[in-house]
Amino acid sequence: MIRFEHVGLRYGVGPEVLSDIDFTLEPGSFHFLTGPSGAGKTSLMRLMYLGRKPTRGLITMFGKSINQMEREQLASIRQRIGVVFQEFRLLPHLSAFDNVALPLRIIGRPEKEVQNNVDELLEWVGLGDYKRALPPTLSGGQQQRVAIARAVIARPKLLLADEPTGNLDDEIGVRLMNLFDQLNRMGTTIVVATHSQHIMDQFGHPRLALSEGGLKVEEKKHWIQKKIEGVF
Amino acid sequence: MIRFEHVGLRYGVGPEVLSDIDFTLEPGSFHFLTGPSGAGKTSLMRLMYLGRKPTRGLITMFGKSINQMEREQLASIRQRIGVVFQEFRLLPHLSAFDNVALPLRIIGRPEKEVQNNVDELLEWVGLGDYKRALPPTLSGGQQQRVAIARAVIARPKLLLADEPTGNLDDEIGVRLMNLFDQLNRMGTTIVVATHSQHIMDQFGHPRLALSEGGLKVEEKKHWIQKKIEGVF
Amino acid sequence: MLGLFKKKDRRLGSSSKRQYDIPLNKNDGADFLVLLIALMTFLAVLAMSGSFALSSMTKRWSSGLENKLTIEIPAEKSDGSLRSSEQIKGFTDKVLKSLEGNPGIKSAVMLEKDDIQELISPWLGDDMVLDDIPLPGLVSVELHVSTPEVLTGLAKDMALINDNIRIDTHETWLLSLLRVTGALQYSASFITLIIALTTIIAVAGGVRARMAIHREDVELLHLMGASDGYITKQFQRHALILAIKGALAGTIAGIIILLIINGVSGDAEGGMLPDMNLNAVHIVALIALPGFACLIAALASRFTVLRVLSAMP
Amino acid sequence: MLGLFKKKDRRLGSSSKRQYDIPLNKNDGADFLVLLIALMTFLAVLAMSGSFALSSMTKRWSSGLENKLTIEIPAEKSDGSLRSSEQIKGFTDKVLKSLEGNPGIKSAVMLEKDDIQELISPWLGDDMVLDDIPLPGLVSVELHVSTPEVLTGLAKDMALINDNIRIDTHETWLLSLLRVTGALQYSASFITLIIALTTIIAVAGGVRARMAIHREDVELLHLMGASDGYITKQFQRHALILAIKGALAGTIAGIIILLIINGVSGDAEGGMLPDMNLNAVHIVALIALPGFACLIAALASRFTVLRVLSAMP
Ligand SMILES: Nc1ncnc2c1ncn2[C@@H]1O[C@H](COP(=O)(O)OP(=O)(O)OP(=O)(O)O)[C@@H](O)[C@H]1O
Ligand SMILES: Nc1ncnc2c1ncn2[C@@H]1O[C@H](COP(=O)(O)OP(=O)(O)OP(=O)(O)O)[C@@H](O)[C@H]1O
Ligand SMILES: [Mg+2]
Ligand SMILES: [Mg+2]
Repeated sequence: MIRFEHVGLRYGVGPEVLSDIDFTLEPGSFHFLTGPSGAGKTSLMRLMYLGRKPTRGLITMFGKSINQMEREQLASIRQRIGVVFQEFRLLPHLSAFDNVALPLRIIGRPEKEVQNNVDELLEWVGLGDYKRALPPTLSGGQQQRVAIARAVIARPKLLLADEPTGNLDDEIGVRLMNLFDQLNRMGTTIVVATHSQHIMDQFGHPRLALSEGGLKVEEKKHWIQKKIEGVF
Repeated sequence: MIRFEHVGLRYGVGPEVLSDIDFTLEPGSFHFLTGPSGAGKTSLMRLMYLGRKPTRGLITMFGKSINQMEREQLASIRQRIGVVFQEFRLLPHLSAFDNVALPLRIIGRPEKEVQNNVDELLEWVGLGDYKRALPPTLSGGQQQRVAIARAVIARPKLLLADEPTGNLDDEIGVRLMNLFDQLNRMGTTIVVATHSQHIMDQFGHPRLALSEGGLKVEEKKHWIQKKIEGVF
Repeated sequence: MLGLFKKKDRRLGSSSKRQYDIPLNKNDGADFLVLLIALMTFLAVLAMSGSFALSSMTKRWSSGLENKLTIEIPAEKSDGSLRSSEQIKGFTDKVLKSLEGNPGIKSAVMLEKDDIQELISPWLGDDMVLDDIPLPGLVSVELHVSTPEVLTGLAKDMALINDNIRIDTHETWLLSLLRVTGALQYSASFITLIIALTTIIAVAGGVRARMAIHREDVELLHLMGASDGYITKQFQRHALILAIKGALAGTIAGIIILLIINGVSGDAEGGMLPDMNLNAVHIVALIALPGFACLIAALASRFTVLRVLSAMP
Repeated sequence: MLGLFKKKDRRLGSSSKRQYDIPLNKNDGADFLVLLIALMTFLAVLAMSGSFALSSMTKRWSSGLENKLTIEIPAEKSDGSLRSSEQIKGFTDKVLKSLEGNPGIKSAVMLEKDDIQELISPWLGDDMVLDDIPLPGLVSVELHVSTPEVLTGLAKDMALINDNIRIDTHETWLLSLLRVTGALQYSASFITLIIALTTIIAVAGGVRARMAIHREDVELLHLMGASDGYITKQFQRHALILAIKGALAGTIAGIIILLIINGVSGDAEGGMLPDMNLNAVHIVALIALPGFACLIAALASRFTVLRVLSAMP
């Protein structure tokens, strides 16, 4: 699904934010991405959703190197990726409904299907009463739920969620993590960046741990081991 | 410090988001504000930092009803309130330094004092290397730390923090909560809105619990009681 | 052209360490506003000087060429028979008398034989003797101003004396020309006015648009306890700097174009600029124009910001 | 004025259920752009019709009044002595011959005694006998066009024959007037050009400024896999609607002003509009103008968006 080889990223003339990142995500996998604030989680996600090109190294997505892809091909890859941005990035002049409907409309689904799917999903995330509301009139948690709904509406092959429950209370946070789990079981590859030890502990997925520009993949067994060691 | 009497708030022609809010915060108190997403935490804060007038009821701040205040008086009250906004609201074209320095400059402190204080505080929140960075180039957690630094730099009499640790890892989150505690001990009245049960448990301050438009004040003893009941 | 002012602005900006909390000096759309003001000033300068030039052209034409006319009492009647010189003299006297009572007339002189001889000498030579030739009566008239009204009045008066009397204005068609330039001049002033109005609207609109971008920043400053004056000052100062840049650029460009036009119309006696340069009022007006644009910009920004602020509690 | 179009736009907008992902139809600055385009079109209409009016004025003047002149071989030499009629005839022939070879001359006719008699009859009466008077030689010349160059050339040719020969252009001062109107016309075209250029810059700037506001939205759509065409189309369509509004308003306003000016300059024979209205080329140009403004707006928006998009990976 995704393979990073010796990938490095720097912004402008600054230091390398990510260096020598090497990992492979199998289709249908579910990983947490963790690391202290400023470690580069969002930057790594940015590379994965093709929001930036790496300054060095090779990224292979959906079996093809992104350097060899045409502009149209990149667009069609992006259509298969759902992203929950850390800062939501909703279109402020579009209603919650239209925001969530956007991915379906971009890929040209019939309006009837759009209506049904979007209505259902908004109900499900608890925003049935806020379909016509504009994002600036929504609370932080409501906006975050719109952002999550928008990311999953088109059943993406790859879902990247950056701190998706930071503004949500535990109850609805767990509910949405369960939604991700469900999508994962239906074949979506998922990466969730999070600070919450609580959530990572509750859902025992393998972790990509970022620190000082480098990435360490901690498989499930590995960190359970660490946790047990910590407890005793 | 703050007294709400029968306060109600509605946005435009919508339903009442807050209704019949009654509470008093003593000077030097520290409260958590909690409630599910969309309960009205941010709205209540908005009333407290004078970002909106209530649609009904009486708000008394610093011993005076806000309805009877002149425009200049309102401005001087605002200068004594520090706010951490849920969505940060940094000025995107000002450096981290200038963002944090803003409250001091508004009240006209000498530039030398501004330099020293801001430098020190930015070091303290771990952003010593990012003084000249513009907010859009900072990570989510870094932005949140700038927002917190800006809220506390002028040693406000009242500090309102809306979800101030949502983008921070536990370590730095606890560190900042300790900063709030320290300010509180020096006399600042503090209200922190949060979803995090974890943080509320760790710092045992009384809670203002919002639900369905109403507010319930849960003093320390009360919720410890509840917790104990829950455990057994 | 706008680049010229960049360095200066930066110098202005560094006089105090920190000028703006609101990122107004960042270039998102500022150049656009400068260009707009420059354009308006430019057009206003052109329209204004066009109006001035037309005004002085009209004045010169009507004074130099137009205020003279000749009234002729023909030597023969309409039926073909000749008038005696006594008859002609009688009519001439009547004409002179009628002209004396007309306030629009500056002077009226009967042409004597010598004058007539001079008049026709190019064709007939100086040595001709006119004694035995029946001469028409000619009265040379000078007017204070030659407006269509004065001329129509004069024609009526003459018709009362004899409908055979002719008025020769030398350049009748010039009158209609003057009417055209009058209309042109009127239009030029009108256009200047329209440009001034649209400048107000456009600058206010431009400031408002920039304001909309920074609305959240303004609200934030307000929430932090910044006074209305603190916020307004920043916008006003910014708008003023932009306006000064634009107005200067526009005025300079306008003056350059005027000089070029003047060069093209060259040493034509009827050139536009020579007259304009001399008139102090016009120069003052042209200098006032960029100042006016700046004033508009500063006020527009001030009131836009104040209106936005007044909506905040 | 702009309000007129609001309702129509809303109707356009509802033809399909959802027009824009990017909130372009929200009014943050759109009115401003409309006003700008309206203003530009308005000024362009005025400048263009001014240019047209000047052009036809110049044409009429130079054709009607200017193309005729008289060449005079005086009856007396510069020292005062008289020329014999044979001498005068000789010079006249030389002048005619020289004129025949000049391509700028349409016709040249020697005035015979009868013609001269007619010329001076108003002063001397019809019955005068000119036989024993030394008459000057007069050649009436018609030019194809009377430009300063033709006239200077002619003066040189005449000086070669005899420096006593005079050229009488009837209205010498009209020549310099023509030079002025020529310069004015030149300026009007020049101003039209400048307005067109600044329209391009201003509209592109305006679109770019709006683009800057929506940059993040554009990036978001791009990140969601929207094709460049999908995004560009929205901006282009939006810019086009704004431009159509603005251009129509500007053209209509311009035409109204022209009609008013025409009304003021009224029934003056030298009025501006009557000539303009008749010329099909001019009408086409005036109609093309708003179309041109719309084209500029659409293209400016298209290329601005494409340039922003091309910077995204
Ligand atoms: N656009 C940018 N330009 C320059 N530097 C940037 C940019 N975006 C991020 N950075 C820098 O790169 C580093 C990593 O940022 P990133 O946002 O990836 O961190 P993060 O792991 O997501 O942190 P957080 O948990 O706080 O969101 C930070 O030091 C940040 O300042
Ligand atoms: N500007 C506004 N206009 C209209 N409605 C608003 C506005 N701001 C908030 N609301 C509504 O008021 C209700 C309370 O919002 P508020 O932001 O106060 O919730 P909150 O408790 O802060 O939620 P969260 O934990 O998700 O941040 C929500 O239903 C929201 O849609
Ligand atoms: Mg991040
Ligand atoms: Mg909130």
